[in-house]
Amino acid sequence: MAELSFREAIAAGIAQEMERDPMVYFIGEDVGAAGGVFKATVGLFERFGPDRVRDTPISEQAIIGAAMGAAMTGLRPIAEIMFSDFLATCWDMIANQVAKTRYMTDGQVSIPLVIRTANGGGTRFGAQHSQSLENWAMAVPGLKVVAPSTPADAKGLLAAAIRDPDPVIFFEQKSLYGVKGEVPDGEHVERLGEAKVRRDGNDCTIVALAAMVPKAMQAAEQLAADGIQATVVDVRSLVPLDTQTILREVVKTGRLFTVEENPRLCGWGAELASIVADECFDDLDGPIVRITTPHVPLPAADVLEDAAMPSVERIRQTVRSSMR
Amino acid sequence: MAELSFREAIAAGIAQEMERDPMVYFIGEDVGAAGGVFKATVGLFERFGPDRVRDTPISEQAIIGAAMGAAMTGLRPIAEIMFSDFLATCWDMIANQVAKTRYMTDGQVSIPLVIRTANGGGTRFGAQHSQSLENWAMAVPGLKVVAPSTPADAKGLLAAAIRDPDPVIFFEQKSLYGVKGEVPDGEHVERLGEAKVRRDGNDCTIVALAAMVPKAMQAAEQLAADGIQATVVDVRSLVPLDTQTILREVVKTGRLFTVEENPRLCGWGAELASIVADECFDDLDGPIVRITTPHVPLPAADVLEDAAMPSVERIRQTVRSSMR
Amino acid sequence: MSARVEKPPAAEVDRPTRLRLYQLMVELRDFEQRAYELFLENLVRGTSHLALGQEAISAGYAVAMRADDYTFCTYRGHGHTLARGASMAAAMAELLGRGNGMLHGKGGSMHLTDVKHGAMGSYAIVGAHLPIAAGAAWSAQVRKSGQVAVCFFGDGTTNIGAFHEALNLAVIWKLPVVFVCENNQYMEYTPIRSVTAVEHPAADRASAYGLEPILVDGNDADVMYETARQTIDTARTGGGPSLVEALTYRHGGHSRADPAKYRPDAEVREWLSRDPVTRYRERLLAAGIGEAEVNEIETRAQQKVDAATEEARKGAPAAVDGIERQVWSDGGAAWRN
Amino acid sequence: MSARVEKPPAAEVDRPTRLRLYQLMVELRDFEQRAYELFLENLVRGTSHLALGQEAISAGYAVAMRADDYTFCTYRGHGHTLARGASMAAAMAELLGRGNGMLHGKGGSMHLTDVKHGAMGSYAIVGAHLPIAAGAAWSAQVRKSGQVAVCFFGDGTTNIGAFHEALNLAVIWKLPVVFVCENNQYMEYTPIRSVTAVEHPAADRASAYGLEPILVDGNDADVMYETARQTIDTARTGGGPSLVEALTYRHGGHSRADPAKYRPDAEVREWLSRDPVTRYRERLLAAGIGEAEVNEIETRAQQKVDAATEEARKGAPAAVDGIERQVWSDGGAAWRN
Ligand SMILES: Cc1ncc(C[n+]2csc(CCOP(=O)(O)OP(=O)(O)O)c2C)c(N)n1
Ligand SMILES: Cc1ncc(C[n+]2csc(CCOP(=O)(O)OP(=O)(O)O)c2C)c(N)n1
Ligand SMILES: [Mg+2]
Ligand SMILES: [Mg+2]
Repeated sequence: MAELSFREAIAAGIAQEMERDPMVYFIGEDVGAAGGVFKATVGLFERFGPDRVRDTPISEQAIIGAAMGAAMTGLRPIAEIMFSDFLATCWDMIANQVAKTRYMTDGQVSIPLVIRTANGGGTRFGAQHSQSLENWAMAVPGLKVVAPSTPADAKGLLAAAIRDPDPVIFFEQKSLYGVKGEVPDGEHVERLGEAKVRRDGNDCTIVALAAMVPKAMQAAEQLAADGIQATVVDVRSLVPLDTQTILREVVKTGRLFTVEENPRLCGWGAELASIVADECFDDLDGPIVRITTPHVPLPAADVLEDAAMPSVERIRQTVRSSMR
Repeated sequence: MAELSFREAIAAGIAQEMERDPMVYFIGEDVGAAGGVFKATVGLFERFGPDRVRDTPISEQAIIGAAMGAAMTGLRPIAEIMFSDFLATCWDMIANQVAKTRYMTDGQVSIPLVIRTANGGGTRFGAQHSQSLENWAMAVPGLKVVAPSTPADAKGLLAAAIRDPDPVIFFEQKSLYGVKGEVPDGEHVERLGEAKVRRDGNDCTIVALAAMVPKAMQAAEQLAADGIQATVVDVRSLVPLDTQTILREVVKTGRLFTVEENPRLCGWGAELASIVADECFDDLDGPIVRITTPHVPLPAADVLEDAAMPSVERIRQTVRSSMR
Repeated sequence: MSARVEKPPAAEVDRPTRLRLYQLMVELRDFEQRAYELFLENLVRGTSHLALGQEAISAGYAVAMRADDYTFCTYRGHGHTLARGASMAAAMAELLGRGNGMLHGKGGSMHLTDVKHGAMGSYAIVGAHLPIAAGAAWSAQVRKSGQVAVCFFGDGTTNIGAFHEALNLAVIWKLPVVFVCENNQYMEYTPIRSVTAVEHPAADRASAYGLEPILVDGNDADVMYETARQTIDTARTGGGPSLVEALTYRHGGHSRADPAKYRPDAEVREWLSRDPVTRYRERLLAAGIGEAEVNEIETRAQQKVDAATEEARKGAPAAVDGIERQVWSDGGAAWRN
Repeated sequence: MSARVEKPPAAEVDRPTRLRLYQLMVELRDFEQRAYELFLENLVRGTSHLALGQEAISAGYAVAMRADDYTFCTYRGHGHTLARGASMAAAMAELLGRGNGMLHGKGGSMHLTDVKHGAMGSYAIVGAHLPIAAGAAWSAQVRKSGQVAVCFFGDGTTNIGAFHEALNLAVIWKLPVVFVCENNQYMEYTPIRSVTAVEHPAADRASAYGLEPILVDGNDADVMYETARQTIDTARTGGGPSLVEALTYRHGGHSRADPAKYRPDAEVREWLSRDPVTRYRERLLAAGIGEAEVNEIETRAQQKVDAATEEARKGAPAAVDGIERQVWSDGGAAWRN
């Protein structure tokens, strides 16, 4: 096991797969000599050369379109969209073309494509560079959606996404890039569609994603001091969604809390709540409660951003008052 | 009261407001002499002239951008995006610019802008021309989201949207354009943010939107024959959302069903389910059940499309078996 | 500052190629006409966009392409797809929403695709397929396969952002892709000149990407064939992309719902007099090809369309269990366990 | 096929205008330098993008604009916003995330806006504000207000779709808008020439919209002022839009995180020797303006920045109750009852 930062783990995951499969190509803005504006792909250009690691113009539609056309015809491209907010500038390519073409042609084409993007807030970038948009992707049939919370998963899930024969939107939470953690040595590949129980407790289930996982974990530790033992589930993959693991934990504990970085409306937690309210109705001992950013664009100033996003304290308070 | 088709009611709503307020302008592709490809704006060009009813190039980003810039500086533009699927081609303009600029500037600008768009399936147009995308808009803080189900509401809610000082995404369900109904004579303006109880029953609450409302109504009639009395709530406006009306009906009946044309994941019904599962937990007598299109792109052939979308029969069966 | 239409090619197109071009044009013409008849019979379920009058472009390019080259086209793509060798019966059945359709009813008229024949898809959102075609060309380039991607689109498409992004990318990466703008003078119902800053929406913009303007008579199959040969050759030999503007006209409305009343009679008459099919027929006869041979081509085309129609009509409605198939490469549609 | 840089204007710019230009440039320079120092003190909370070296463009245009004209700019927009008359203290406070900030902390450095002074916003997604500026110009046109919209953006922005759509729309509607490309040679870290099909990303594309290429020295305040006067005049008098490419250079990195190591030393030296502020200082002296007068301008600018900094630093952190304010025009953020 080596200790890597989340950003190093991303680079390691890409390197592992580019080494293994010569059809893996990587394109994006400033990803070449610059190593990416988040320095999450440092070293790839030097190692794999300007043909396989390629700078693009500021042309998000062309980036995704080119990656799609290449994926349909034999390559396994990785396309970087620098901030997830910019997915909006190429949303037609993603939601209408990448996601639907296999289905519309009844399987004539496969699109083994990974779209990596830096997601979320906490970095004081303001409303146009801080959104948590995993629910945009989740709402589109034909896209797989992954968001790791640890360096090990960053590497292992990214490798799995690259090997997956279908399009995967891979959300890298900006606030996690500097986080360090153990990453298995040698080849490391996880499976898409498996949630992970990060903490086991019998009183309630807290389901979280990406940067909200460490916050949920901290809150759970504090809740233990309050006498509440919480299970924490790291969703990891929104599509495919590991409902079995989640439902099992909810049945066990009788209570569900979601912790979502996204603004409230139509977040992934809403979908999860609706599944649970249908399929575990008789097992629930109390309301399903969602902890989210309020339904506003994210403000820029540090104090505002911190107050808007779910905090350890807010998670703890919400769970505690709801469990009373 | 005059009997108008849904498409005539749209034109009547726009005409009423253009007559009243000289700052209302209308732009879009083929909206001029052609009267729109759905013929929902016939007569406006002749009546208000080529300055106020203007054809654009196929440049969705420019359409929305221009409308936003104009809205910030004194006009009250109506911009048509021909099919809601094409919202994806200008999603940055809508989700990142139109929705956020007021907030980011802490209220320095208002954006009184209506984006009208033809939404939904049932017309055999295939996966890139048939999506129900109201949840895309609902997920973005800063957008109001309206979707009428009757000609009267088409006129009255559209007029309200035009008068509203904030951006409204106005979804016109394609499958409703030909539907006829009574529309009040003279000036007709509804209020945004009010749901409407279309049918009253004590056994369960069915909440539906746009083209799903008449289907829910028919299903409710049939369910009455099965001995189940359903309340049917027409949401009309997703943002602002009339939770009071909906929660009241759910509390009264103890059961909630949603009927959504969108593919399953992160539909508006998910949000609603999560609100109810939190705030009405103790009033629920059974699971919350969502009736949606499966989470697939919509297929083109008539038999496939009909089988994919929620039908009267599927609503009836789902409610009946769940109420047993 | 406006591009000029190029003269017909100096070199004569050889006789077998000419016969092939004519055969293809007649087949595409007959197919579209049949599609229209079936629509009047209320058998075509969804919308459809016919390319009647634009056959010289699809035929010219298809004949010049290598079997493994890629075609990307629009909702007005019956001709481009068939010209690559796709099954006419499967195409017709797709229009009718039948289970024996090319996409088993899941795509419809606007999305005909036959990857086996290099027909990489018909895309229904204006402009989207230009970057995708560039991507296929990028793939061919790095795989060193020698394949070329040809991307067809309309005049109206030149005003959308994706056009601009795709052209720039293709040039800087020197991709083996040919962009062919079929300038049929109209978007849906709006004349292109009323919403475009230059006279020739594609040719007058070539220089913005460092390309030569190429403006050709899209109703002349010889011209189109020669243009295709040259631009494909440039792409295949590492010379990078071309942007071609082919002047043409659609004989009917934009889609099945459109009677095309917005077009001046004189304009329609003028363009009908330049019908690529009748013009080419005359040229063949003038070049000494016997009337019998020409007639036979026409008869065979009719028979082919008849047979395809019959086969399509025999198909059962699309199978409902297809709805939850082929979202993913495992053949299924599961989003959860 | 490449545009040529135009000569400096024949007519001399008058003395009061020159003093005003110099004053503005010095103020913007000092503001940016102070912002950088505060960043090193760890007081600037978010990111920030300085326009050090690009002052002649913002000053030249701002001086030529009417008080009610509209400015649209990017995340690199401190200078453009201040040049219109916005409060320096409020701008500085916004960078520090204070409650007395221009947007009360809700926008941050990338979104400075002061509508009262015609500064209609700083937009942080590349290309988005070009269509928005066209829209403001459309509004001015139909309201017959005589206002002009000026829209500033970088070289990298010319490759995104919104650029293309905005230019075409502005031309066909003959809108009173001026598009000013500040070609500082780089996107974030990538040289623009490595990803652009033409040498001059804006000027070489003007003809694609039926416009004249205008390529000017963006480090010469007189040139920029004259260019501004002419293009704004064209717009105001019904002559429609212009597309200007101003050649310039940023002295520092793309954003606060960037040491700009990717730029060749010689290139940096060459451009520093063409610093618009020192160059203009010399020109003023050569034109007979006394050193004392010039010094006084500089001193006043420093004082202004000092005062603004002091005021900004006195501000309390942004008030948390602002989070749920001003989503809607009623001042609130309610999405439900
Ligand atoms: C982004 C987008 N906007 C609008 C449409 C609706 N639409 C379909 S075809 C068409 C006209 C296209 O004109 P052109 O590119 O000239 O192609 P043609 O139909 O003439 O072949 C329009 C506006 C669309 N499909 N996609
Ligand atoms: C659509 C989009 N893509 C990428 C970015 C990230 N980004 C911010 S600034 C920038 C470079 C812009 O270069 P240019 O237009 O030359 O402006 P400059 O920064 O040089 O002033 C990039 C790529 C963005 N903000 N928006
Ligand atoms: Mg056309
Ligand atoms: Mg630049």
